[in-house]
Amino acid sequence: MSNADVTIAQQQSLPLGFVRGEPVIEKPEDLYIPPDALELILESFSGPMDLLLYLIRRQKLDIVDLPILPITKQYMEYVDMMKDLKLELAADYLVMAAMLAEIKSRMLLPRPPAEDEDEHDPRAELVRRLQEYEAIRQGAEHLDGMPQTGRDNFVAHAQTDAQELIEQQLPEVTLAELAVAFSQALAQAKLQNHHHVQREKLSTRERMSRILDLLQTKKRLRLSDIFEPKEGRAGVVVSFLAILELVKEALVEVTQVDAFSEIHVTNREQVYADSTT
Amino acid sequence: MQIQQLKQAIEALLFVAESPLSEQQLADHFAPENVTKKQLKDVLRELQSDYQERGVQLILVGSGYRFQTRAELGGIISRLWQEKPPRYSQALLETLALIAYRQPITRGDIEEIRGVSVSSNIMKTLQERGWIKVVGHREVPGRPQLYATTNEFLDYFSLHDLSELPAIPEPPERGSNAGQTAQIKLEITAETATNTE
Amino acid sequence: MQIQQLKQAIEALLFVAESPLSEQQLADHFAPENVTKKQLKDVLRELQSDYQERGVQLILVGSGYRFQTRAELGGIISRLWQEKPPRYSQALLETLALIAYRQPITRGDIEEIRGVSVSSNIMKTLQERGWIKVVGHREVPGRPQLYATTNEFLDYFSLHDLSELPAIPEPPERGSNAGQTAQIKLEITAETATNTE
Repeated sequence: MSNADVTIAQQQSLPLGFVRGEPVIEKPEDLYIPPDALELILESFSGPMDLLLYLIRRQKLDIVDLPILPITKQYMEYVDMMKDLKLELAADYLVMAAMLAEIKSRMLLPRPPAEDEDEHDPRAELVRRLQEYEAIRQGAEHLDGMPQTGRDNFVAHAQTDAQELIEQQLPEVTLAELAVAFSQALAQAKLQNHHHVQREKLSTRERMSRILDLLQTKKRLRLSDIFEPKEGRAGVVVSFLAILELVKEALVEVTQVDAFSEIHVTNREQVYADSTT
Repeated sequence: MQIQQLKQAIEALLFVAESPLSEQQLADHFAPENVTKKQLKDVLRELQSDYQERGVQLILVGSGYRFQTRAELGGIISRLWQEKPPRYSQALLETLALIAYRQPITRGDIEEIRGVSVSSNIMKTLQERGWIKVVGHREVPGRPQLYATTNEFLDYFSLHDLSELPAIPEPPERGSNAGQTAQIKLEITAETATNTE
Repeated sequence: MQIQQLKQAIEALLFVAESPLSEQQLADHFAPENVTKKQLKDVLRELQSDYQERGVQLILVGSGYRFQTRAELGGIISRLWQEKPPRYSQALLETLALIAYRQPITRGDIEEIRGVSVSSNIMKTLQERGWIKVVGHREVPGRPQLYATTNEFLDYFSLHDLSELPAIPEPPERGSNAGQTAQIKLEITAETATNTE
């Protein structure tokens, strides 16, 4: 499209439409417009309101004084062109055409003199819509003119090797969860009648673990190594009970070479291993 | 934590985060260091002033703070890429403007004002860009969906909130229904307020 | 092109480019503005010095210049991507609980109480975590390993010893009585034994 076909709007605030982002306005009607260009111009209206607004603006008229008769005539000419070009949007334009025709006919009818003109001006609703549409067109222009990300400004990023420092997080468990899990496990056991749980002091079980653990590194322990004086009488009792329990469960052996000699605690595994060699 | 180190850390974070970081997100991030909101605000203000005259600037957009290039440099920078940024059609811009300025709004409202049916493509594009979302239904027959803009919309246009949109004339009131229109406007403000959280 | 504008543009470019930009790439980019290599070098040196003490720095890597975060900030920054810790399965928790409250215990014992087999993965996970270890074997056919909790287990749960393990919540259908509950704290296993008999 050359400048001979279209010119840039000079004083009119609203162009006919946008073609390839450029505001475009129609030449006087007697100027020949190639059909291709005409189609482009007509397509560039974003709708009947856009066209209507253009026609009003072209006549440098205020929306409020909507000159319904000439505007309807001009509007119909454009819609006819669109129909000739078989533009898909024609349907929406026809709705507007019907509305204009209706307003026009109501304005031509004689009005009873008593009626309040402001209240019943058949153009009022259309004027309101045109005003709102004009405001929104302004909003659209604002949006188009505002700095846009990816067009005018770009998000700034720096590189980092911090990702390598992300630690593998281990699941967290609370004591309360542990206790609940234990009671749930026991609830399971309750459902299975054949299970039998012995009554015993927890601290004894812990001491059993500790003694077995010690026996992993030292093959034999002196009984005196197991008793920690700083734990006091209670501690000694727990350790003693633990040893008895371990013996009972056949996990350790207690040996004494001579009367009154050092008593040793040996891992049954060790005994087993020794006896097989 | 030293203020100088905090400043470096915030600066670095804003440059590596995938999306803008809000004050709250930063506060959460620095919770282990007991950084106060006041300290954060001070550092952010300092950073904004440090970058005032630089090629990148610290901007508060809808979803938080981010560094972005100066708008004036757009032309020079976009040479980096072969592809031209998309240009949006007049129809799309009008639809977006209606949702932005008159939210929450139904598709029917948009069609009434624009005098033309809204193409599904436009609504799809706007939703895919993450600029608009459904925030509810109008309690009228058919319960049409109400659309509003998102934080991503604000981010895209480098806006912190909708009040920063350039002003346009208020919608003209319907002659006889003036009271009702005012009522609707009130509801709208309440609705959008809850949507911005 | 003003040197100040060139500096802003180069800064912005380096912050938006997907990969480092070499001097040659920058020279090509600014060919339309007739920027000399000397000017480029000067600007790059200036930028490097501007960012010396900042949270991000301008670094020359193999393929060119890029902004990257200060090495010292790695720890703080990595939190951005730190995921929430996963959760252990119920099976694992019950296994751990049985080992804690009933140690030393064999896998067979655990299976008998829970009524299902204990997966090797669970035992492996608990051992890798350092919470359980093998403390011996029971001298029965097959010589099954006896498991116990470790000091790391006590440390993790901030326990001085196992007697500090919490009392077992009573199964609801048992109907509790308060006096007994006090007793439970002292003799945990005694209580649980009553519960399961």
